[in-house]
Amino acid sequence: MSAIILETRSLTRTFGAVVAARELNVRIAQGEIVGVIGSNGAGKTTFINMVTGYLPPSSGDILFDGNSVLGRKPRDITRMGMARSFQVAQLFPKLTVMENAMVSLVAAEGTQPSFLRPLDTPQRRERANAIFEEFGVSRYRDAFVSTVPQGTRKLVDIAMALVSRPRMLLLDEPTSGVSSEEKFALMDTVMSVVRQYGVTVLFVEHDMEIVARYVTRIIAFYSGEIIADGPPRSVLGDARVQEFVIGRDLNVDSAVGESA
Amino acid sequence: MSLRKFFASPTEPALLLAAAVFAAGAWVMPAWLAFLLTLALAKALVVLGVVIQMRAGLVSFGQALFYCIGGYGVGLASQYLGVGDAFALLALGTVAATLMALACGWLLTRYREIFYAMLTLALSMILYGVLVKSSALGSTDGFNVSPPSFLGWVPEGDARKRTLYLLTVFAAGAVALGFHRFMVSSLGRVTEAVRENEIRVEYLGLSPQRMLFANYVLAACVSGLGGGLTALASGHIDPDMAIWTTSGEFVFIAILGGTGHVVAPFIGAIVFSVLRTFAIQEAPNTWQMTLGITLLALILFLPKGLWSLVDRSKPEVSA
Amino acid sequence: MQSKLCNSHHTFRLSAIAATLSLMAAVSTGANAADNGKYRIGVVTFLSGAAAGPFGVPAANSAKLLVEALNNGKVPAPYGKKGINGLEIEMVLLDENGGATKQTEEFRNLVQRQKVDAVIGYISSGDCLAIAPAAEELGVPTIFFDCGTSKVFEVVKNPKYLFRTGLDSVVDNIAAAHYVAEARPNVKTIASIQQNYAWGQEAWADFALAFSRIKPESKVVSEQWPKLGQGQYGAEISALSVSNPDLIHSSFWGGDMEALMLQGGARGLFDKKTVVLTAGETGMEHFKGQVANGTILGGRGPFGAFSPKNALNDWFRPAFIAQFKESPTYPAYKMAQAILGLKAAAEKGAKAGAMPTADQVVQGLAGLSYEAPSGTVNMARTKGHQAVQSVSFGEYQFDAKSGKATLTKVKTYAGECVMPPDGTAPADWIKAGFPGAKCN
Amino acid sequence: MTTLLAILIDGAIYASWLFLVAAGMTIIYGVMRVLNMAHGSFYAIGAYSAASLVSWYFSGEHGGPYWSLLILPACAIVAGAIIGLAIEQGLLRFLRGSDEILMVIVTYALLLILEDATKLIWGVNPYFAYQPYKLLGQTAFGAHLRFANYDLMLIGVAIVIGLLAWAALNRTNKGRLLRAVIHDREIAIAMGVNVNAMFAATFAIGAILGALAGALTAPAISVSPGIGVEVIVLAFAVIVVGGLGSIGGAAAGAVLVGLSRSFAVHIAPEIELFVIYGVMFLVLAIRPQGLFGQTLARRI
Repeated sequence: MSAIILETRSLTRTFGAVVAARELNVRIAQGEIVGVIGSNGAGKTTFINMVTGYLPPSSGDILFDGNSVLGRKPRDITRMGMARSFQVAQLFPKLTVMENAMVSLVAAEGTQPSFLRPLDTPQRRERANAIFEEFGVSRYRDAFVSTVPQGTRKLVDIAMALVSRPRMLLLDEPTSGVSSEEKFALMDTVMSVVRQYGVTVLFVEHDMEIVARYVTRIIAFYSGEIIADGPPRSVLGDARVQEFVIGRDLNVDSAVGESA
Repeated sequence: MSLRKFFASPTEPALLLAAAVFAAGAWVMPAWLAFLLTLALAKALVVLGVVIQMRAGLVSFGQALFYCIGGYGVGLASQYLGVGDAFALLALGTVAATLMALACGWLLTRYREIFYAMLTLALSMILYGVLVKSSALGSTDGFNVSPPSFLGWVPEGDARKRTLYLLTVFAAGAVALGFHRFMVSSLGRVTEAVRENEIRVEYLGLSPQRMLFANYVLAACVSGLGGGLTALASGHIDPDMAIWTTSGEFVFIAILGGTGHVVAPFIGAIVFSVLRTFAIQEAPNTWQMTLGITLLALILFLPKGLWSLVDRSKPEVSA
Repeated sequence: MQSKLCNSHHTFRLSAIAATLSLMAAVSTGANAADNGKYRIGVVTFLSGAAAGPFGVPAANSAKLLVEALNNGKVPAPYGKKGINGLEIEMVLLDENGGATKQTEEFRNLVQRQKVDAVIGYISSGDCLAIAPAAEELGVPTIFFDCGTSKVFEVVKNPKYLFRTGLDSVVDNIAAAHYVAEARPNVKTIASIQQNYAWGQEAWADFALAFSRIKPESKVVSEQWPKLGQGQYGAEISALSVSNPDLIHSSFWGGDMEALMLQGGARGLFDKKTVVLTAGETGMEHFKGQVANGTILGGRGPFGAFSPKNALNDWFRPAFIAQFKESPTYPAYKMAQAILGLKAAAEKGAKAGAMPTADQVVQGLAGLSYEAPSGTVNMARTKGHQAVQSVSFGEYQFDAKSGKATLTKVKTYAGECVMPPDGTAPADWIKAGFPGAKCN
Repeated sequence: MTTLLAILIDGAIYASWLFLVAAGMTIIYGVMRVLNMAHGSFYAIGAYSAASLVSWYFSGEHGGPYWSLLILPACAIVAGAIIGLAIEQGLLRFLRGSDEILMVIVTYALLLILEDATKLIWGVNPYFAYQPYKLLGQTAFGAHLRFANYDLMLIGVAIVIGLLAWAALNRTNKGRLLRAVIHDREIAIAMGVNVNAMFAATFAIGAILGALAGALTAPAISVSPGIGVEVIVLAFAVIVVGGLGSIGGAAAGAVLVGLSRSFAVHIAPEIELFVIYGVMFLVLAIRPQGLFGQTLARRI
């Protein structure tokens, strides 16, 4: 059992009367690829938002590498090595894909951006191109983000999160809004990259086939609580999960088999 | 080393050339035109400050604050500190504006959209009020700025005006070069990214507010320089420099020129000055209306400003 | 993307644009500056903004009337000669609105692009201060017809081309102090309400100083500083009422003044209190009995309702009323006397029928003493560049039956009585007790 | 003691005037997200039309003097409705959904145009409609302090208008629809709300309120060029302090600004000039969205 990279201790968040997260205790070890499942409003995104410092928890603690990140700003947590992607790709629509990448490269350099030296340098172009290769989006390099297809935006979004070579990556529904033809291709690309970088991944996903295929462990949320946590087979087999989360009888063996 | 190495982009030699053309004009163009251009170029520097904020998604309705501080910095320094040298005066004015920006930028850059516009407006109106109250500084009459010396040399009459014109052209050229580099620099592009999506910038590990703050200070700095040059050229300063309609005029010119390129505000300012002086001459009773209609026409038919006439090849930043 | 897309050729195209503009500007000058043998006068006054109604437009109308009449030789002696020195006058009218910086720019355009031979104008003191040095620099005869700041000839120490044919505001307020002291001998407490800008601040400073010098036992019970153009004076009126003074001094002008009188009147502010309005004359026609009888009005000189009876006035007043359906107020008179001064000077200097040069005009005007609808104007101060004239104050009387407003108990103070001698700062002169003042 | 009384009454009067001036602007912003600089021109146009009509009314035998009190609002409604509809349908309609700041600039252009337009129509000479102001007489508070009943009446008018606006938004079906439009334009359209009509009506009502403020002020002032520009920044300050787009906010802002100003006038006249901006700056520094403004929703 390798070192714990992310741990939450009885993490709780309430919005008025609504409890979006109740007493969440999660421990994720280095190198794990964890899927978080749960119906809408189960508290998955709230969990990610809290962990990345976007939402302050009502109570509880979050430890990244053993240090509490409570009260830190998202940018600090990012600099500590925890990056995230978004349910709706968060990009710079009026900039080109290349420029989007370069901005994230500048950010990843750790120093404050220079106000005289140009953003567009051969070195950054080179690195950006390499990344585009990895994610197979090279042909959109010079297109304005607002004009590229949904799937590509998702990829660019994730690529930008990975530019800083984080040690942990949180993916918020990577395949939402992506056609079912594209989604496996997309996940294959992403997963090959993260495996190659050796990034610990936690991703929220609706699509059980996706989850079952790529993860080593599943955490199931239901109305702000964790109702199951463990290897895909056992969690997907869990009766309450089947009832509350999946809502239909999924063929566990076939689903899990593919990923093994 | 070769020129190509020396210049970051082909725009730079072109800018130098344009500056040279303007400078050469000093000996051929009528005096009134030289004076008009002096004020226009000085104004363009302030507008440049508005423009870089627009590129970061913020519209300042109080840029006159720094225009005024720059002007009063120059005026007070020559009046009470006995500083006579144009360069020293401009430096003082610019520094004063920059210090002011450092003092209030941290607060202002927490705000966006209308709130930013309103707060900047409020700040400049507070300065206006203070100046109007201080009869020692001539209240609304302001006071005159005595003609400066240039590194010990004190030109007279036409020579003075020409020197001031050349100084302004020089300053404008230098600033244009610097800001052209800034606009394509890492920080310059990141401020655009902030306009596009603050959350993403934050999650890339950068502080949007810090970017905007740097941008704000830079804008204040150049606006202060513009104010200082105006004070030297017109030889007079008064609180109207800080009133909100003055800021409105700067925004007007920014829209007129567009935000697409460093030269856009310069085109905007020159066109505006020419347009206004002829509007006043041909229609002394309805020149405001003329300006208003022009502005509307621009927004409706030329939303990216005059610059889009020069450069139609890409969708452009809008306020 | 900037660096990628905006290559040098854009910049060339835009320098082209700039060049074209300059060209277009230059060309159009040709049109304007055509030397058509006419004597071109630039007239700059407020055509928009709050000062247009009370000052700018009456002055502009007066200028139109005078230029037209002069060109047709309709003006009585000694101004019977057509135009200026026989040359037709051409007037270039500009709006003074928009601030001093813009005005300096437009002044240069007037002189250098429109090639005017003389400039008459400027109501705002700020504009006067900004224009003064430019006028000397460009060497064009420039006459300030109205602006009231006492600093004009501090800015330009020994003027050559710069003149002012009107009085400054110090004079108004010293005269006002004298008048109040004489007409209301038992005034003890005074309050002030001024527009919060240079004009109001200076006016109150001068009046307070002068009055305390004349009546040391008087004391100030309230000072109100509403914003220029505020229009709503509820709170200020309450404050004044509560302080309950014997006298209220105000240098309010135009719409603000009329609004103040309306609101104060409706709230009985002026019952058993005297109000002195140093610029009140422009309101004569509008007050329509809204102002308590006995309110003390000034007209910044022997103008408007204070104007004397003489041949020129017998022509000017009816002609103005006939053309513009309202009586000429003081700005109209001041404009008229500026233009007549220019004419007199030009014809004194130049030989008949010839285009008067700038130097001939300024030599002619310096120290000149000439006739105007307001009586004799002596260019007697600051080396003959500042006019000396008497100042009058009087009490407002409204006759409900005839609906006519008149001025009673008019007192006139000669310039020698209320003007500090050359080289003395007004404040020092007042503090010293008006040394050398010759009052009748 | 008298001073305190004076401060309160002056504050109340000034506050109600501020509210009248700001109400239209905040309603238009609330519904259309247009911060309308031309509001000042509506004010001026209302004042001019009222002044010219009232002075005509009193110039001859046109009926009892008290009817003039009805002329004022009548002018405002007619003038405001015409100009409001003309501008909304003639121009703003084509700019729906544009950037808020862009709309500020558009209405700034409108302001420039309307300023000269009013000048072309009414000239630069002042207009007076003082008769209604005197009509209602005055009320004495203590020995020296007297108020014009007309001004006291303004307090009532402001309260009534405030309540009407509130009730219209919260107690009528049209109002509920309007709030739906404010809340989510797309859904409202989907629900079949005629947004075009809604916007036109809103802008007209806002314009009418602006004109009404001018018309009701006309009797107390000399109606002359520039009165419009004066009120713009005041109205801005009030609604920004109160919270953009909220009627209650405009009321609160008006009271806060009104009281602090009359306090300044009586206690420290020196600072009166910038007390308003001071208040605005402080409020925004402490509570950016204004007293009654809602914070923006989360974006992810």
